[in-house]
Amino acid sequence: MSIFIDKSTKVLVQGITGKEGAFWTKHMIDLGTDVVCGVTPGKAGQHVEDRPVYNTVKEAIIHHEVDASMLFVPPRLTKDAVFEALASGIKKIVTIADGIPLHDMIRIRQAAKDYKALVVGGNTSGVISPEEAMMGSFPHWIERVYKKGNIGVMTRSGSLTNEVTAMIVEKGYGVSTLIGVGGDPVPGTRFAEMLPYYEADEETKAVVIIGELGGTMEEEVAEAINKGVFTKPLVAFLGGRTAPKGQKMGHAGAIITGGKGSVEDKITALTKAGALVAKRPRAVGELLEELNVPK
Amino acid sequence: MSIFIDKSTKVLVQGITGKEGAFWTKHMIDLGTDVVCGVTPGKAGQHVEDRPVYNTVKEAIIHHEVDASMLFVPPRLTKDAVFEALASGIKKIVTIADGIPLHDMIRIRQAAKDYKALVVGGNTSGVISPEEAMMGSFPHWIERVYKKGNIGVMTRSGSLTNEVTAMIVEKGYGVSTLIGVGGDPVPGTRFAEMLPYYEADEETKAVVIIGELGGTMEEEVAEAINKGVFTKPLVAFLGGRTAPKGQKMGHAGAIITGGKGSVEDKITALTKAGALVAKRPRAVGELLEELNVPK
Amino acid sequence: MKLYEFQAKEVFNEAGIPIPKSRLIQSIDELSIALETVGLPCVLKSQVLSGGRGKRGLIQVVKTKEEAHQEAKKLFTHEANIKSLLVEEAIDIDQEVYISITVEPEAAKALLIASSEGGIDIETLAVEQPEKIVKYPIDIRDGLQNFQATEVAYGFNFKPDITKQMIKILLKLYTVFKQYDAELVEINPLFITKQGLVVAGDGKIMIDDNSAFRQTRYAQDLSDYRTEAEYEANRAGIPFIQFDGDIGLMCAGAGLTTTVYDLINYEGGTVANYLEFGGPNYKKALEAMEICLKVPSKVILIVTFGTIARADVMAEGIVDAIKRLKPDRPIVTCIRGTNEARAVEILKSAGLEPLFDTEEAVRKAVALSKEAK
Amino acid sequence: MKLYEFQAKEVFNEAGIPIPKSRLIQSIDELSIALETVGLPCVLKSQVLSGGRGKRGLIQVVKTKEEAHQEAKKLFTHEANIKSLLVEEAIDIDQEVYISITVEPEAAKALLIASSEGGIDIETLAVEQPEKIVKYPIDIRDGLQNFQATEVAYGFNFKPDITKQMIKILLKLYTVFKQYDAELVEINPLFITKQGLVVAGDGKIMIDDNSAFRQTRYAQDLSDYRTEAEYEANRAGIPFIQFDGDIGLMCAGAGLTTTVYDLINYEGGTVANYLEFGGPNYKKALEAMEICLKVPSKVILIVTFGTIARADVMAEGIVDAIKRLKPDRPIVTCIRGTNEARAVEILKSAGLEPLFDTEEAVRKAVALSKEAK
Repeated sequence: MSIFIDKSTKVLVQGITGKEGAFWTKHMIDLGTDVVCGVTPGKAGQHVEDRPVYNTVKEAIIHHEVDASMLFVPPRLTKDAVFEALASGIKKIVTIADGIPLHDMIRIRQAAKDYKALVVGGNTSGVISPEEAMMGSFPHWIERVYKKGNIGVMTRSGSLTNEVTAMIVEKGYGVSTLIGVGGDPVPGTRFAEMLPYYEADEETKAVVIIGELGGTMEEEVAEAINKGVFTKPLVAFLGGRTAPKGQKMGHAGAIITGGKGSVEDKITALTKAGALVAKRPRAVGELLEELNVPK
Repeated sequence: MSIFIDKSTKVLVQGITGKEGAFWTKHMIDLGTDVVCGVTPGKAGQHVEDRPVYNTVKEAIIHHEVDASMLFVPPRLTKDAVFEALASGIKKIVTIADGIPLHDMIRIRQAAKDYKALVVGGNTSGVISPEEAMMGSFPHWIERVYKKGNIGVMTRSGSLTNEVTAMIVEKGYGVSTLIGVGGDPVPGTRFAEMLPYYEADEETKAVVIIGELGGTMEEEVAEAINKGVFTKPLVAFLGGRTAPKGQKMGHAGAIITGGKGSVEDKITALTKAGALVAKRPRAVGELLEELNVPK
Repeated sequence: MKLYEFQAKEVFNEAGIPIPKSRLIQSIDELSIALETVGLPCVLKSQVLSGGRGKRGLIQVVKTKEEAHQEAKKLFTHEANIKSLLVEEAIDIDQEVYISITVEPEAAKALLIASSEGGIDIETLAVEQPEKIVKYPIDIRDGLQNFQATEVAYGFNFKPDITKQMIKILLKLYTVFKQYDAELVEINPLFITKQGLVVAGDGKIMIDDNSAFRQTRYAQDLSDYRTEAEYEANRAGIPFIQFDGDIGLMCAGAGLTTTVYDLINYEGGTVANYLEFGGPNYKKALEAMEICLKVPSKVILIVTFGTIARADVMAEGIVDAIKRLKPDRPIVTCIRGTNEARAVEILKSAGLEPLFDTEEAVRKAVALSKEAK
Repeated sequence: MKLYEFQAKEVFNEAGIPIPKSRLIQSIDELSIALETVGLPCVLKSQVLSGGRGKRGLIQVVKTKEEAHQEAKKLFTHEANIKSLLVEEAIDIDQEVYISITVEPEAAKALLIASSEGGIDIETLAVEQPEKIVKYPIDIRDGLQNFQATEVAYGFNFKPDITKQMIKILLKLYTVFKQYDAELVEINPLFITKQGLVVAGDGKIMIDDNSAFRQTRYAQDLSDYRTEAEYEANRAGIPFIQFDGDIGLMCAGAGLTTTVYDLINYEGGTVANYLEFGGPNYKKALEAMEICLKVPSKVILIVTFGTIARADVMAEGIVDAIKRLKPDRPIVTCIRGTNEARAVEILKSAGLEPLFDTEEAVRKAVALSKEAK
């Protein structure tokens, strides 16, 4: 099983006729994703992988039932494309765009809240439920990473996700749904917001989060565990334990977190909440075994 | 009885230390209004009519329970003052400012909807429940207009309200609550939105609306009657039956209303819905009698 | 405040909305240079604020220099008091589109209105085939968004190239709406030329008067007032409209004034002018009466029911004005409201007969106006 | 992108936020004129992007011309590579306040942060007395509203006149935040002078790099790079940081790089540089290795796990770079991901021993770096 997307999720692709859009649409379909149609203004009447293309989302949803929208849209146009999907009532949106302006992302996340929708991204590979469906640009053909199973994975990173997930798979586990929330300072969806879905998903037996220095997403996860929102085993991997400290965000960053936000603080918060924190990527798989998570 | 305000409504006055604010605050209190405090930035610690003054609404509501806010604030600052009241959770706001910018009024009305609040005004004398309470700048001392009774009055006009209400009082009736929605193209609250309150108020036996050329507020009242939202007797007075037609709003105005919006169209809509339309101010009182509205 | 066509087009041009090649002229002497810039055939468009210019003959297509001079001369001497002409290139029109942005008070949004069948018959279309007109509400916090303009533009089923121009024009029209605190921005017709270009054929911008303090670029233009009285009233900040009846009206409040106007008509009388003598003007009795006396009326009727505009202050002003101006016609007063007992005393002491009932006052004024004939 | 103090103050000044009288000088020759403008005593403030200038002695208060020349000379020859000094009037400080606006990612709002106890100890205050710091969320659709700035300003309990200045500064600071697509705008300290004026003592503006396309006024300033390698990397658009360890890192992705950095430390090794060899840079093997070779490292470790950044393309690039640049130190590769089988062939055919396990690769690199000592 999986969350967010599975074989039955009807996906619309915004920017389907572009080079990237067309390439990954093929791969999404190859993996089993039910891509029902696409949108590119001015290209109505064309087809991509036999899926009809419309000028606008509004037009597309007249002809198709749509559950989710996948955006292959440049960063500068992403806000507009997200707003278009939201205005059409679409509640699951994934954007892989790398370089979305910060203030645009604030509006995107704010609008997502208003519409009670989930916008995953940007600066991510998207969401994949191996052997079920994929929204994004995951190389599902890399077998030692994208193997179906019962571990939910959430990540802020790109390559590191492959590294860590490979270690999970090496131990004989697989992935239920992998969600890349993305590496931007303001991701559309945050770790803690997805935990209730993993909690409710019967097939997910444990969740792995791959975090980073900075921000408070890992602390929010610890809080969700403390509040009993998430009760399954959780293993975290956090890079940056030995990284030299930069003072990128002036005093404000330090003030917001009350001097916290370092990897050590994240580890403390997670450990206190009962989660396990892996020191090396390899240890993630080992800890899952120690927790007796079934394979 | 009355709606919107009565003796028990706790009123905060924004702009209480100004000339107009102080003058009308005295009159509101004289009429029985429970003015609990006031706000003028920089004047905290002062008193007006023995009521304490605070710098901000936020500060005021720490010390006082507040049900409603009365604004004596210049038109250019009205949007900010309304937003301040809304942000503090105040759900009834009256502004008498004449000259609020149109685009500001759109935002004010939009925000009022978001907060599920009522903003009455601008360009009005406000709201009065004779012998109970008053928010605004009504000369309650004019006995042949501001007499307590069982007729609800809603109006878009100023002097015409006195003219029409005097005719109601002349026939032995009085007013339960008089609401001046104001003469601006975008009033914060519209006739039809207040009808459910008059409908629910046991003491209000009939409602009189004093309308004008233009807009669709009178048609909305007819629709509310058609839908059964309002079932009590309703008498309308509309000025401008013989007025020369101006084409102020270009084609757009005519397009929006589908070529309607004239006084004749309003009369037709109201009459069809079962309301009575008075030709002269005097006829308003006469029609109430004809409808056997008790005095 | 309404802008002239040439001002609206100036604003459009700055915002990036294509307009035809044109030149504004204030006299016949400037016509030749204008024709050189614009070319022939061209259109002479009278710059007046009132509508229906085409039907009133105030827009002329000319093919030759001679014709241009002939028609321009006619227009500059037209009774409509035309101060300037916009000399504009003649466009090869393929289609006329309608677009405007205004305010939707109930929803508290801006409203984009568009139809692929624009031109002078748009209002008939609105009544007979309303489904051909798109009404698109816009949240003013975010403004008109690209995808929304895209939805509207593709709805027309134009060729892709026209659609792309249309999207840009819609977005720019919204920026004008916002930037100028507009009540209305309207392009009708918006031309699609035979060459495949989209160009604003006309332009209407109405700026919210309440925003005048932050919209200072175009001050109210006074050249369009028809009479000296209207001009004087505007200078004094007093709302004033002149008609051609017998009773000069000094009233307080638009609603009451309109009602008195109705009552005069019901009683068989006619109105000479409307003048706003209330609200902020209630202390301007002298200026108000001075303006009223410039209008050829047979009687002056004063009706007020003031609250902040105190009855006694108004009565005093009236009495003072009568003393100074010594009006040549009868005056009927019906002044009520705050301190009205005091007002009665003041008026009586000046030899006037104050009335209290609006209908009675109207009847008296109508009777006096007929006696005077 | 971070602006220099003098740039931030330029922006503040244009926005209407008061700044001290000051003059920017690029050499000692300009000092005399600057002193004439600014007066004495004054402050010499080194314009560098790194923080803690006060503690590092990069800010000097001077009382006489002689002292000014002496200290300016010292600063211009300081190892911190100072290109310019801001000569600024000395302020009679009564109080130091902290204000900033940044982003609150969870709530998706802007966040106004303010404290009446500003200055260099603000971070300590944040930990020890967080209640003394106000955090005020702002909806970016409406921006910071007047009443909100008023609430914050009155919260400080300053005198009314100071409060009024504070309100204006807060509102203007928000306009800067918005106009410059800022990640952060910060004034610390904001001085309240003994004369009762509120003046920005310092200024920090960080512009969102993703908004660079619409924030073109201040291009990335290159004068602040410490080494030639950093400068070259920036020119090539390759993220690069230089340290003083032994292992040169070419990695893909910030997360993986940070992890490899950790693993090297766990294994007792040290890092010579970090270089981003992934994402959009995965075809830039030649430039990447050229930069790495400029850094005095003992071994180069390449770790990738690419998806769109194809393993075979990266491997080809590496092999080509080795052929051309003939590196003087050993290279360890651990290149995985899309088409990794093909990558292995390519690397092997060039005589390299491709590894597949990150930890193994790290251990090998650390061992090689120690052997080389």
